[in-house]
Amino acid sequence: MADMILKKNALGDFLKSLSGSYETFGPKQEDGEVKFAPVDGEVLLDYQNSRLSPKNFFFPQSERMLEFSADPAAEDAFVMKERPAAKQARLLFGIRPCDAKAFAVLDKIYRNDQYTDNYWFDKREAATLIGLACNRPCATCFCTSVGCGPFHEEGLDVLAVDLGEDILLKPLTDKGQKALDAAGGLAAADGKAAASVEKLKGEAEAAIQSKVAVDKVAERSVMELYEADHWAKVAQRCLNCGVCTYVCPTCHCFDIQDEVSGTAGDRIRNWDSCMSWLFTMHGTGHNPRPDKTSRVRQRFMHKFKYIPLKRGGDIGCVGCGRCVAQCPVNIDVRDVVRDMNA
Amino acid sequence: MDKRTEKIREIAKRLLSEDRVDVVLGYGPGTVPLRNAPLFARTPEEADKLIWDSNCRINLANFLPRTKERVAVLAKGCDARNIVNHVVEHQIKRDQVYIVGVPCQGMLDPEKVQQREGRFIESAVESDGDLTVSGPGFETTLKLADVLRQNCQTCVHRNPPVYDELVGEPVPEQTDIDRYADINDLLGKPDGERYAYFQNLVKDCIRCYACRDACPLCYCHVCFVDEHMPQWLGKSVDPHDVLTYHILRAFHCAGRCTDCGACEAACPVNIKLRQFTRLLEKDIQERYGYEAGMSLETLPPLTVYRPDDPQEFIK
Amino acid sequence: MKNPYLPYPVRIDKIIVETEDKNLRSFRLVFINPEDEKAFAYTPGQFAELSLAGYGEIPIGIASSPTEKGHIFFTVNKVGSVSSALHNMKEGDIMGVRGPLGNAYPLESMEGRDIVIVAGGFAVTTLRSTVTWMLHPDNRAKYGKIYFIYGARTPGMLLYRDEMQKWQERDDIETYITIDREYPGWDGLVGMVPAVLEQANPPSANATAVVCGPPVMIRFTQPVLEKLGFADDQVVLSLENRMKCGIGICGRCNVGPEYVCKDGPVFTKAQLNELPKEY
Amino acid sequence: MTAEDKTNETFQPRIVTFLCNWCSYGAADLAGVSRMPYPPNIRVIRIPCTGRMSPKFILEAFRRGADGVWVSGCHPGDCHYIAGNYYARRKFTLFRDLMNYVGLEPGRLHFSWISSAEGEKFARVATEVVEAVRAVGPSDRFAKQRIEVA
Repeated sequence: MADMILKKNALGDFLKSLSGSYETFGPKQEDGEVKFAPVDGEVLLDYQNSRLSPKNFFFPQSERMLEFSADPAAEDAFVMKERPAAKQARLLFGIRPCDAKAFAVLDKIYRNDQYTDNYWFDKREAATLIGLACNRPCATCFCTSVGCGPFHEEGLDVLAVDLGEDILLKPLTDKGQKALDAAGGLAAADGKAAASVEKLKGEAEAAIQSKVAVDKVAERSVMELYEADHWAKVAQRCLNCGVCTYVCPTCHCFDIQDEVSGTAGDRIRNWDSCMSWLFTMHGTGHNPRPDKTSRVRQRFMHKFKYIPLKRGGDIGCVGCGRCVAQCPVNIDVRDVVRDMNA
Repeated sequence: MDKRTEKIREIAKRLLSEDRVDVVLGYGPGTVPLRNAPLFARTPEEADKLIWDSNCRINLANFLPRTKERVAVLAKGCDARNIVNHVVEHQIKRDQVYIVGVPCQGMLDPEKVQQREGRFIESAVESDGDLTVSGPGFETTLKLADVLRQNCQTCVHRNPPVYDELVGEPVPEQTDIDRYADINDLLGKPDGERYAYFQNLVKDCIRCYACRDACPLCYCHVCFVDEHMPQWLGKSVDPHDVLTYHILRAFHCAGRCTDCGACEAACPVNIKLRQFTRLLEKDIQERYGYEAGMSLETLPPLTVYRPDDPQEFIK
Repeated sequence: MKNPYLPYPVRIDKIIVETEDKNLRSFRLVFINPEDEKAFAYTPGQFAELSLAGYGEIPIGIASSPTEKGHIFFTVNKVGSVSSALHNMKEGDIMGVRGPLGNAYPLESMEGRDIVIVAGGFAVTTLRSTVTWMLHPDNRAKYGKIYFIYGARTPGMLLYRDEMQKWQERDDIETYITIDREYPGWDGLVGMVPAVLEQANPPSANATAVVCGPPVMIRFTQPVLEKLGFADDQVVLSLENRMKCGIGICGRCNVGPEYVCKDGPVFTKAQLNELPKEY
Repeated sequence: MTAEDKTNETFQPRIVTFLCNWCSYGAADLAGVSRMPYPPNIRVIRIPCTGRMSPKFILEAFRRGADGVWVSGCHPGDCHYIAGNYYARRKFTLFRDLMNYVGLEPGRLHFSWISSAEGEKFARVATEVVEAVRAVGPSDRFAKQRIEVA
């Protein structure tokens, strides 16, 4: 697999040529927002990350899982049936390395030693991801502190780097190579291009000002971190609104609900949030996480302690900074982690 | 330093050192430009971190219900009205809360600023009605008045109607403001267009309920969206459920909403939630001559009635 | 890819009202597709998601024993919307079962040891499964003495009374059934479970205690076990948390890093000592 | 529903009707025993007082596919609980204005005061309501059909 060069002014044609084999998506400006939308050629290259993470592609906020007939007269009344899996090959162009790393984290969540979440993997495996390296990180980015970076390749099939006049395309998987083969019209990259990538990468990493250390979090026991007294301080201003969980690329908790309309029934899963009191509420009225403190603690502990502990060391945060930018009361995950690591 | 910042610190330190209150609820600097954080000052040292600028959007009245402490709260006009609401609705006792009123000239809308350089903004400095934002390779100065939130631009109660102490002198109230021009426009359109407008308005909603959680009015132990048996609405992003949520939430704010804008400030997807609440605000003003939170003596309009209330639509 | 969220269709074969307050009913379920019964190979201590199309799922411990063929058996307390809907079902109705889920009691590592089973109220379900399994001729020899201590508020609130009567008549299990307070017509033991446990005074040297019951019973049983000499890794408990997926993904049953649904619900006291008390 | 059913002549609207136990419900009864004809499109839900009405009930009816909703209670001053209908009136006023604003077609939501002696008024208003809803046609804006998600 060799690095390829695409003339920037040929990007539109490149994406168009892929739309034959893939349903193609990319970053676009819509209502003043960056969103991942179907592309017909035009995409943004120099953009701050999208407000919501692209996890919606593989983990839609609401997704029908199963369906059933609620017609008592039907032969198969109230028997749950699978829906045909969506196998349409999709290509996501221009997602940021942090979001791709988040997919890699979620791959480990949605498949454990016993079970595989088919809804995630059906869509995930049918998708090809061409990531776009971050030449210009935002002030809220801290990816380099959590095992990620502006040119991080994990989770991607191709890494694209904006070199100014050209775009370098670095295939990382067979799936990525296949996409590049399907597009054609690319030239081989030379040593000069490789040197520019290294230079841009160095500059981008240097531009990330915010750093947090997580080494002590790894060393400390669950209970030591859990019982620390800084949680009450964080919780005092937390609204438990859950914006952080909804914008987060690695938050993956969900609720399962049944809905019936006439004789059509669906079992649906929806994003859920550990910030909600209802999340853990028992039918008996007992709530294991009864207060704001325990709920806000859960989110940070889950990302920075429980996931690394359970999933081979990887931190469940990719440093995208969305929660930092969006929290209505400015609870900054970087500060919280500094407290955990203090 | 803003003169009000100095004064606020002075008041807070006095209240804490004289043991008048257990905590002063104010604002501290945030970790990102254009965003302050609520600050709970319990010692004079902590009170020294309090600040005042045009990013004190969060409505601190939201933190009052169910609090056991004696609290001093920094309150803009709208916030003070929400505190009045809380007192009237028995969510907090008047003598438990010490209202530090801050005459307000409007809070800025970070979205309006970010339209220019977005998250690349690394610093934002205010002085004399100007806002200078800068980041890698740029520096722009804007007029604060141009980037105020819409509810602040049309605000007619900048001074707290009820307070224990005022920070500085009252500011002149804005007059000749048409608060409801856009609402009236909308009402002039056919119902089908209005329906489409509201469908579109909430299409990005992710049901995070940040609007509810940031709202001082929403202090219910169990919100109707969390009820089951019966479960009033589905939990998905089905457009009907989303719109139902917004309609009912707005209705629950009827006669109580002070148009503080906390909901819009908290919304992660920029839904103009006040389009719902302002209709009711306008309606209540026109039909019952009531404005929320203006006095401790007046009861909210849905808890009282007049025998001759308008009923032109009832057969 | 096998869909782990798809329940097996089952038919309600029999419904038994278990308690005098009628809030507990047992449901005997028969698999509609015989091959599903084979796939549903379980061990005592595991649970399943009972699925009611249109209402949702509830995680319920399996009360039957793998030694009982032809059906599976659950006892359900009427609490929320799904369990209430289940209580309204009739014999012959169709529903779903997803499982078996969870880690089960450590039956293998308990082999060669004395077993002390302590149960309170309707938490006895998976312990009924355990006792039935252990008393089966294929299994009884693997274990030493078996103590079974079970209590409920009143005689009418005791589950599975007929079966327990039979256990009381056997000499390969020491059965103590107790009720909280004197009750007309009750001539059995009276007293709280922890007190009865103390009187029973089971040996702890080479024993494992399995405890299931309401939080208050668990709390008062622990000091008694300690007094009897049980170390924390000799005490096995089963947790209940709100669950949805049941397969260690959806995130709501977490107790610290552990998913109660997949890593649990069975934990030793020693394991729980290292975890937040979020259950 | 077929296209034909949607023509105004054949369309049979379903109207969820909330009637106060102490007056309008009695009026419906009176209209019935007096053999006063009124269209069969109304589905009555008896409520203890219009003061018990929550806007949620109205919206829920529309969400479940009601083509119209009609709420009827005691005349002002005649409430069995003294003032329930006065409070209700303010709620209805605001909720009606809000629903109108967000695009509910005029003619779907109706309110009336009918005493238990006004069997005739009941039959007349029922006819008016049904005709008004029929004129608007089948409801689709607020009716939740099968969930619209991925």
